[in-house]
Amino acid sequence: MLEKALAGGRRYWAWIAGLAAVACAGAWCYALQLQTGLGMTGLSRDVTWGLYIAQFTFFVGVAASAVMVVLPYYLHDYKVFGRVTILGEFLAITSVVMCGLFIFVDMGQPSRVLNVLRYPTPWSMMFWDMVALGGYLILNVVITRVSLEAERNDTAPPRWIRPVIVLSIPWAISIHTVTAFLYNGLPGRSFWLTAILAPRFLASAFAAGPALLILLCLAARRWWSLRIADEAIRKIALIVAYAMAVHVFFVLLEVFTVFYSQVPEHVDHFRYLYAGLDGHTALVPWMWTSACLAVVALVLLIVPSTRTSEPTLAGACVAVFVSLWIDKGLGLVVGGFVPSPLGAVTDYVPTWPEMMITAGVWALGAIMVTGFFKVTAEVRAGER
Amino acid sequence: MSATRRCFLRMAGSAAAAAATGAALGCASPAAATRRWAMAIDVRKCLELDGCRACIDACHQAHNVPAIPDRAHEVKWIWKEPFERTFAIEDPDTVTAALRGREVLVFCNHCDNPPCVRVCPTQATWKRDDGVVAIDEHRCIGCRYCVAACPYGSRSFNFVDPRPFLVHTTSEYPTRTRGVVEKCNLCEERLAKGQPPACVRACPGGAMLFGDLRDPDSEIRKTLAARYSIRRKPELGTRPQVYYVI
Amino acid sequence: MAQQKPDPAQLAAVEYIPPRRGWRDPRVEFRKGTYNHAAARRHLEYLGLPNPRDWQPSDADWQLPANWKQIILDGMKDRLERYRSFRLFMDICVRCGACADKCHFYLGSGDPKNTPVLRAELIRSVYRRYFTAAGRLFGPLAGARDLTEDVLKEWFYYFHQCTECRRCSVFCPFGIDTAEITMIGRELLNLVGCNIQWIIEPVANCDRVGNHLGIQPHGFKDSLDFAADELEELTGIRVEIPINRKGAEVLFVVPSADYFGLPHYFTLLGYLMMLHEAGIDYTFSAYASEGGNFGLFASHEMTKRLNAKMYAEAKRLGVKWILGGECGHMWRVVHQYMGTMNGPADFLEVPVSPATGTRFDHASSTKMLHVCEFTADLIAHGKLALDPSRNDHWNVTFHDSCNPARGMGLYEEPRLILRRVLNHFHEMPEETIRERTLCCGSGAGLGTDENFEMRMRGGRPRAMAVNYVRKRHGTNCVACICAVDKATLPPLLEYWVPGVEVAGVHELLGNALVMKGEHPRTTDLRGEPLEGMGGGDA
Amino acid sequence: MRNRILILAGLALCLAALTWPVWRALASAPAPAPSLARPVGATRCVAPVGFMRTSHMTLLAEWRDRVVRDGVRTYTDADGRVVTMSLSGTCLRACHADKTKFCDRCHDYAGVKPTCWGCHVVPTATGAIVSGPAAPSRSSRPGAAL
Amino acid sequence: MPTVLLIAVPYVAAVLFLGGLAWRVWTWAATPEPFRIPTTTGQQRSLAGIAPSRVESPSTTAGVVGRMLLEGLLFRSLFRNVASGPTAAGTCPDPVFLERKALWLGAMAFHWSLLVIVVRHLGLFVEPIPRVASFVASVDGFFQVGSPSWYATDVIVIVALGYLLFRRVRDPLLRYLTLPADYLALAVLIAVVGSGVVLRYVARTDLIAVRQYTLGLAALAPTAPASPGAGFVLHLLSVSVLLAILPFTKMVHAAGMWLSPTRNQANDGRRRRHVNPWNAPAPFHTYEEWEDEFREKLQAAGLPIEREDGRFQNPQAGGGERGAPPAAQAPLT
Repeated sequence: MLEKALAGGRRYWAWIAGLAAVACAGAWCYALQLQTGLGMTGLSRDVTWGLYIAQFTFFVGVAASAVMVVLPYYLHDYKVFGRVTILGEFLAITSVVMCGLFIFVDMGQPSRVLNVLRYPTPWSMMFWDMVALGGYLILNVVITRVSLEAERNDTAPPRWIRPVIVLSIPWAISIHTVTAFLYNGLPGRSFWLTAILAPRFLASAFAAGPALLILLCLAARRWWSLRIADEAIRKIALIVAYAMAVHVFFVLLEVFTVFYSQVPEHVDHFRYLYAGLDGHTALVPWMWTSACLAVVALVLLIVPSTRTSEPTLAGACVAVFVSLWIDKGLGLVVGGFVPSPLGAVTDYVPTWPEMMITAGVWALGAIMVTGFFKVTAEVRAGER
Repeated sequence: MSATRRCFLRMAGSAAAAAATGAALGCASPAAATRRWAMAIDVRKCLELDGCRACIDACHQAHNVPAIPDRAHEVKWIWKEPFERTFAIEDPDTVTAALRGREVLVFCNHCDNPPCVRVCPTQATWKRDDGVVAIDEHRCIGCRYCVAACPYGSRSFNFVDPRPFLVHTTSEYPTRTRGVVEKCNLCEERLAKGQPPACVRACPGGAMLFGDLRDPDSEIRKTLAARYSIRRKPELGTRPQVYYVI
Repeated sequence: MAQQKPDPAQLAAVEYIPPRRGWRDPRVEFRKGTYNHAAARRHLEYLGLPNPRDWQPSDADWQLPANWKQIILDGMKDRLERYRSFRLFMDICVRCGACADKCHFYLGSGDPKNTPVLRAELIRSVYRRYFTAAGRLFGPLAGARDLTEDVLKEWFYYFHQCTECRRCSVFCPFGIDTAEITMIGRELLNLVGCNIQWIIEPVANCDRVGNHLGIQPHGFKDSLDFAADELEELTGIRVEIPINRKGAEVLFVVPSADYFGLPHYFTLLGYLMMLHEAGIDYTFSAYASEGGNFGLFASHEMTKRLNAKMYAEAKRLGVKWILGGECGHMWRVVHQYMGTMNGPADFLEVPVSPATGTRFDHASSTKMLHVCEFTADLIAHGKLALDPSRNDHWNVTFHDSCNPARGMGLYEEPRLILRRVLNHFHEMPEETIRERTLCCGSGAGLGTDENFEMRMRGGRPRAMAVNYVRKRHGTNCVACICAVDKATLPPLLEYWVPGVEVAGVHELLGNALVMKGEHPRTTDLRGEPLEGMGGGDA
Repeated sequence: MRNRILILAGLALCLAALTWPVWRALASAPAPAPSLARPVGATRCVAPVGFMRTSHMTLLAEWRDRVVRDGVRTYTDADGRVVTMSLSGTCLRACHADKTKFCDRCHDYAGVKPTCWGCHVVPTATGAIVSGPAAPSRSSRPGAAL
Repeated sequence: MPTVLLIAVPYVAAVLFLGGLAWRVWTWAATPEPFRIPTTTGQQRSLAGIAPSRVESPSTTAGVVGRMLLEGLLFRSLFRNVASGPTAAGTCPDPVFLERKALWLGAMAFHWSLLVIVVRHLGLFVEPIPRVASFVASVDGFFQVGSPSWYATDVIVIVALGYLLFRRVRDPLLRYLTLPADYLALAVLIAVVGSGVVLRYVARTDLIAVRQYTLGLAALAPTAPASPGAGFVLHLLSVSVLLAILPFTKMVHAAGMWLSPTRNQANDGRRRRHVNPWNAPAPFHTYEEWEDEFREKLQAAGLPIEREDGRFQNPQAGGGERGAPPAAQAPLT
């Protein structure tokens, strides 16, 4: 089956080659980072996690969001999702691999990462995150392989796969919950020290992931005539609408708690993000962009006519994705570090090599997802 | 796990190599673990020595701590912070004039309940029986989770190779390689030799008190019992073991 | 030879458990239905082949020449020195087993000696024993075996259970081609007079009369005249069918079954219509009236001997190039052997389509073109008016014949034609088409009635793939471009997948071809009425 | 035959590549084996020379873990001698004064690049590169200064 | 005695290896390729409107090179592997094909690891250590686990060899067709890898003495190390055995696969004539003989003939003399 991704026309290969070039550029920058250390990035003593970890966090969400198509299909027998579950799972595999890469490039001593396995530390959330993500990767690899093979042979998948798929549902929730625990178990970081972090992560994940899935489905429909029913896309759009609404609601809850209580340690982070602190306003335009896009997306998604028409839906999905990418991929991580425990306000601006490495991982992910979708499209084209 | 037992286990692990040549690895008795080291800073005494950096220099020299000019990549074990920031005082005007706008020494609190230790995925940082929060630089993978977890900003990460930034290099103590986290180790290498921490020894005004909290007769116990002291962010439950005697 | 047919359910229940005794034990049981009859004495005598005698494989005594062992070993030595493929394939197999379940005979029979690796090992073990140091020194430990009469019988049995389809060669990491080994194995058997009737008789016919069926010139002409009459009745157009005409531009050579067999015959009608419509100046030849080449299944020497007639006749008639019909192994020979064996064809010209002006550079040395290439070019240039709805009663799938697929790379040309002449076309599963196509199970001279059980076993994987499209798309016709397929797929499909017919690509083209000046068609080429026919996609 | 020439050229190339070390060695002078500087003061190592040659890295890793993780700082060798477990202090300064003439010679020869020196400081012949603050007296107990 | 062992054995092995390899390749090269018989796994180059498969069915030298590189470096053909699963009984169930990449993965892992290990060992035989050897070693040893730290390929090669052995033993069919010689090859490889791993991580030897010895071997002026240790002797012997038997066992596929005619020939049989050096003449039934035999019938059917009167040749020499004419009833093929 995999070889289907290795045969394609000129445009397919041009696209892959373009992505590969970006990935190579990223690899080159990483080699540079390997030699000079993380000092090459925009990270600092006060903001020790940045783009890499933020991307990791965001893509854990994308990975977890596969559950939004898997759950209705397998627990509620919602047949319409039958043809998209595997796409969601492929997206999950890609995202988990990207997560692993983002963690890897963030390591100060990457050659020692196996220490995490050599000295398993059950009281560290990072250990559990590794377990959760690793397990989720294995689950989805097994599930997609078995399901696609059954689909290709037009046979019923083996019966043992169903419990595995059902297991993958709570597992998906767990990966993002544990990832939230990475942050909200830290006593000194008041921005993250809130029990709503995990639900908020899940809500934003269930909006951003399916939004990306819709965009990918629309693209695959156009380029490879991958057959996906309109109804399936409309239902995913509905999920995005609800999840986005819940996400915005959760953010507003936070805003109320923080600003009504007026505990300075809590207020300062929000102030830094949305208004700037001590003259530092690096993230302010980004955060307002995110907020505006969220509102636009919500409107487009709530109004039935714009939700069901393809161009506006695509626009709404882009808005959701970008809004949440900023919110989670920039604001959440950086916002937690500024101001520092000692009150220092340090702006974080990623450097070019850092962005190239990030782009490289994105490119690798894009190659993977292209390959997976192509394989699926070809297997289904074989049915004719 | 006691040090003795750990030592024995490791012995067994290397038995094959050792047995091959008949080399026996000796195993000395571990340091006494019945102590609880702590530090008390007499803030007033410290402030009397205005602009004094004796403790900082002594520490940084003894431990090959680099002087990196770029604030973003700074590595520091002990340094001074404004009083109001250190103790999160909202309104500086209400602080007594003696402390207002002044700087106090900060360094690793060697917490009794250290969040940094809790989060480390490789047990590269841990709390020793004597209370020292130690780092095994050989095991650190540089994930910086501990840096995020420390509510006091006590940990530094080697963003760049520290060696070019060393003013003096001593071979008594290793430098660090880039990509690992470091912080004050309470001079555990000196404690092992029965010496007090370098900063304590270097302080010309006797502003830093170091001692064993489990020893009721120790000077630090007596001082803390006699005078009012505060700790940084006690509300976080980390139970810092650096006391600021006001 | 109407025999009691075995029950399909019984044949389908294959146990894939290797027998207890090791494969080096050469004993085989010549069970009825799984082997082919020996060649008749008179054919061997006519062809001048060694050791003609009356015998059958089931005999205990095969009446081998006294020095048979020396003959075989000398023959092996000779071939080891002449065929790099043979020597290399003897040396480099690692027995990884990737080929094992790629062979349709293994899939159908479960007999491990029908895996390509062990089939080659039958001869390889003898190679090791007599031609390698390791085999001489360590014997069985190095996988060596003495050459005994039982080994020879085993060769006979298993080298006539290989259709030389080359599917294993696609999956082998080193490209080891069992067809090469089977060919050499059969050559060696021929040296001591162990041949099968189904191969040697057509070879003798072809050598003497000009075609496998032994149809003499007047019979050939009658058949073509009859075809012209049929076409006139069908379309109202009288097509010219020249034979042995000197000065024609193109010599047209088709497998002889096309003008006598069914359903081959409908393909012939299709060719004739196409050639007429394209206005080609061509001629048949009664002397070279066979495209197929059963010599390929006997020996390289015989291949060359039969193939030589085509160029000789082309030269005599003074044509510019040669057009070849729908045939499988014919095209293996034309594409991979003909130029080498009987070329250079410097008396011919590079084929140029008179209708489209296309110069077929890919045949610039051999100067012979596949009719599908020619027709596809016509269609691509819009030279043929087509009405696919006339094929609406057919729901078609395409069976890639092994030789054009894996010995030529002819995949898209027939599909290009089919897609333009059909409204209902569905591919079989991808693992069973193109370079991975599954054999009909009767190629390489194995399509006999006495071999019925083995044929059905060998063809079962292909039938399963047909069954797949039949169940999903209601496929009722398998199109193919091989005379052996057309002869042996119908009984195979009737056995496993009743209700599926077999048709040549040019038959379907003939149905759809709107000829200039034709009267309205009422029937297809088979004489089935066009109106009111059901079928097609639901 | 073109084909045969191609194969034989390929074969020749392969054989040349496979025997490259021989050509290379014959063309240049043989590399002298590393000669190690003997320790100045000490006469015996903490373990037999044979063991140290093959397995010093495990001993050092052992020492490292014992010192860093267990807080054990002294080592008693087979002869009952007690030494401080310290790469820079004991191995280098006390015995093998010159790292370049001891560690590096073999490591360079064998192409082994240990990571030790990324952190551990090589003392110069005189002791430290630049000495830190004067060593405090050994008699003082922790806290005694307070 | 050990000196002889340590000096004579590797040289004998090297001579057998190089000589054997050269002899094998020479034998193959000396054997002609009579025909052009590529296995075509893709569309031929024919009509302008049909995209040819340039690598799978190459018509150019570049295509052939591409195909061979894919085969040699990425094991293209093995990558195709699927398991056919028509095991269900019943008249005609669906064909089922299951993806089977494990063999490909195992083979890739084993061969590439072996290559990396060989390149790493280059440093033992060349002074100064070639940059490629130290670079490969540094990448291979990137992850630091243990002291000395484990090379990734050491782990991978053990797992891969274990898998290759395991599948041979587990699958009944594979077990059935496996020769003792196949187990020998695996055993020798496992001995080489196993002794190497033991030598590096458990029963270590004096690397300096070893390198002096290996450099001496390369310079053709060897001196045996004084006390090499059993582990080293075992490693050396197993490597010697491997080298010595490689050209004479199936492991010679390393060289042979590049010569495989079904892969390294271009699919241009009709475009360019392939010359068979021994193209033996095959006497065939000529037109003249044929017309002589069927002249009357040809005339009766009104077909054109060359000679309306008389014969081409003396009936004594005619093809018809060779035997009785075969019966004209024959199969429809």
